[in-house]
Amino acid sequence: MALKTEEMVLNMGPQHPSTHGVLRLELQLDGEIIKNVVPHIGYLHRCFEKHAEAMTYPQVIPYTDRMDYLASMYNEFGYALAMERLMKIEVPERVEYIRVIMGELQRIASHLVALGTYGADIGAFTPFLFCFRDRERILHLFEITCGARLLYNYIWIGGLSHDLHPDFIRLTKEFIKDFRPNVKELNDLLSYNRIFIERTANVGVLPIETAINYGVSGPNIRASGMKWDLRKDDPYSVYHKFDYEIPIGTGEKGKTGDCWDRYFVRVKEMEESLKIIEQAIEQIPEGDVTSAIPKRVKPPEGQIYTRVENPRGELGYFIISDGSLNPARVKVRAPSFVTMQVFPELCKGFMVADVVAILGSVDIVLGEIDR
Amino acid sequence: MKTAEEIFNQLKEKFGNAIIELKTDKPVEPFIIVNPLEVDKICLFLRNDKDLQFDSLMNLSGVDDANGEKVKSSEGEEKGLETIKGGTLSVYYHLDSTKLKHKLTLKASTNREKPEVVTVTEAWKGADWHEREAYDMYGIIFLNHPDLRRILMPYDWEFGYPLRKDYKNPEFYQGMKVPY
Amino acid sequence: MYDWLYNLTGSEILAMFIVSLLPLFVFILPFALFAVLMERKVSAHMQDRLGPMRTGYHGILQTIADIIKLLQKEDLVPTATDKMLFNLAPLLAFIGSYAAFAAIPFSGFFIGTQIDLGLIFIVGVTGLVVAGILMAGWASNNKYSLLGAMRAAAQIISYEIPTLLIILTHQCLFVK
Amino acid sequence: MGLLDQEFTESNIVIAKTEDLFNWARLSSLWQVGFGLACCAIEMMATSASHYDFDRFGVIPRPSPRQSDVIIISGTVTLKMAIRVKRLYEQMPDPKYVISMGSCANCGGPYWEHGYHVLKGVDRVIPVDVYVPGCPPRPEALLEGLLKLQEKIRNESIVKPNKSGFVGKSA
Repeated sequence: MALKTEEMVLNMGPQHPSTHGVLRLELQLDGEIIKNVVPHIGYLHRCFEKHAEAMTYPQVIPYTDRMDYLASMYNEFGYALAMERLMKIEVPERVEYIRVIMGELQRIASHLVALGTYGADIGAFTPFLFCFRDRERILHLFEITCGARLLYNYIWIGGLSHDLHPDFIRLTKEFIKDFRPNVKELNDLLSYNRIFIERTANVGVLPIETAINYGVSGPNIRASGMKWDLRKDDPYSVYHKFDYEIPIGTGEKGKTGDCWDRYFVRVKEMEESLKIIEQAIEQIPEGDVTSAIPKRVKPPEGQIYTRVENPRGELGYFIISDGSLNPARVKVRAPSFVTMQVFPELCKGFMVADVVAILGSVDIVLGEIDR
Repeated sequence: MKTAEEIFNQLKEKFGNAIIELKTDKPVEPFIIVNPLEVDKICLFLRNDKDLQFDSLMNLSGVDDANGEKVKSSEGEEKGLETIKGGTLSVYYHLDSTKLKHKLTLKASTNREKPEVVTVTEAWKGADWHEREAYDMYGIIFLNHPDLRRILMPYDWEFGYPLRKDYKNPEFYQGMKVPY
Repeated sequence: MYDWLYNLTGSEILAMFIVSLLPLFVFILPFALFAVLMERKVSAHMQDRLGPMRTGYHGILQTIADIIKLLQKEDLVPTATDKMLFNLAPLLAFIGSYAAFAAIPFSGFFIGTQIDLGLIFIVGVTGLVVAGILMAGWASNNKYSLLGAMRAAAQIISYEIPTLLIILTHQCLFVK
Repeated sequence: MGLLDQEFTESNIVIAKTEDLFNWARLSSLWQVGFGLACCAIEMMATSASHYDFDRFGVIPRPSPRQSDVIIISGTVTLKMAIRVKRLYEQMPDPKYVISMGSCANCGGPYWEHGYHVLKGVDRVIPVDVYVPGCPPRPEALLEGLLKLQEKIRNESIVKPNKSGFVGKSA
């Protein structure tokens, strides 16, 4: 008589050391193999869209910061870009350069958190602290410019709140000089570590067709081998003035599109961002950053959808204005929301411990998923 | 690389009256108004057609157009509660073709009392959660959707749909005071 | 040691009692205190930070503070658990690890038991720890602890087999 | 005065009453539940990283509430999450403390007016010992909050069982 076995449903609850925030995963287990994962989200739903309809246009910017709190500079960048296209505002050249510098610094800081917590999820606790030590230097750069460490309200519609700090350029150059050997140190410590490769190679492979069908974007789709980066494919701001490559997953340690590839694409992206910042610092023009900021933001009636390359993927703003001071509707297309949708596809057939590895590799932020 | 007019004409002679009109008056992006009960066939065609190839759904958002007339309810303890009668709730689809590099926006609007739109999940599986969120926030029912239930709000939230313009906060939820 | 204590105290039971407690209080507990503190301080310095600094000079009394705090903690026994097994499990885990010291000589003439099957005794007794862990997982009547206990037991057993092989080779080579 | 006298005037361990000993032990090894909600959790992680080390005060993040003494509510408590936060608080063994970090946990923060899904302050669900203002509070502010909590524990007394947190205006 065959042994009667039954599926066990296990809750990887809203409080779990490695769910990167408040996400509940309902794992349907057969022994230790995962049959299916049902994500439950909404534990951090902070009603951003309701606030956006109640606030005036410039007041919405601090709320965009709090959506993806690891890359808030880029959230503001997307929102300001959408508004400037809607109101046809011409932004001075210096503002564009500063926005690119700040955006790329924020990309490095966000990737550092992603890689650090990913190492901690797999069990290596020391890289987490090395990554945070480098991130503190970037936060110091942000702090001397706009006064805040994490949520800045720095990029306004039509310009910036403050100009760069006098010795911002010197400190950034020092940071770049010190940071390059640290990336190599992180590689030796974690990327080529035997146990790390064992845990992440050939785990959670994301094929390209499912990725496109689900609308995945950012490092996750580049790791699957598709060269898709909005900075090059849907250019905005002054990104066309710099030369940098788009790193894609090559399946060095296992199949392309596995956890190791997603991790390693982020490491290479940090180096590319360093290149962009270096070139941007050389070519930065002079000018007044607050000249094009309109006194009263009152866009014409209409709608616009704009997307930017957030460190996590394609961040889209769909703004409908009915000609009044408050937006009629602001819908945000969050990259982590879409990545979380494809997550059950990645986990089928793997062990419980691999769910932690896959969740760390797709790098989601709950503030952005639940908005 | 096709513009919105060419796509509109191509869709018009293929689907006839399911495609209602092309709006280009308001700034920035033109959009095509489609019949909400035939959106799935249109989207499948848009995805599979050789020279359109809209293979990725960028964004699907529910919108409360709030174009009904405002009615002040005067009876009982809900005095002065402003509800909107009539008017439409609409769903915007932003499509993008990664291969041919062109974009398209569709709009499907349904009436406010019984909002029903057909689901497009078999064209793009990515639409599943977006539609659940539109249902959760606006109450738009997506016909033959795999599992249509609330996604962001608690599953037992029976105080209506929060993002509608005439939404009212409940006083208590499971023993916790909601308003400030 | 034993006869010196016997002359001192005059009664066999008291002397035997003190002899069996000596290794615990002289070596094992102080070493545990020291090891935990060292692990926290050294791993902190490895991670470019300072580790406990506020208790005593440079955090020396940190483990003592931890222990006194843990003594004050409430002993939570969930209602749906099998009480007897739940309380027995940690005991078994401690017995398993502490009984192994009986067969280890602390000095030329000071040893717990003079049995010549010492090695097998040690390996056998440490097997109790696995039983303790599984008992804890099963007694708390909870999916997560059951899964956790099974994975912990699997890990311990998978390490035990290589250690046994090493002990076996060691025995075959060096037995006189 | 001599080294020895100076040594004794401070209330060090030798002459302190047992109460001070227990309080000193309890306050110098506060184990925190490794549990973060939103942006404040990132600042809490930065506090436990090497630049502003939490471990200097004996605070280690513990994965489960069963082994921890202080729970730092770092982030926005939504209605859906409030039920879980309450259960987490109840699962912690007894001498337990709560630090409410960030204005979202204190009073709903920037979401107080239109946040239909946000709980306006975690003290509506669990008793809070120390409120840390800021959005997000700087790591130094969180450290100062921890020192405030340590001060509070230092003055606690075993004799009369002090309710370890005042019950806020609960619903």
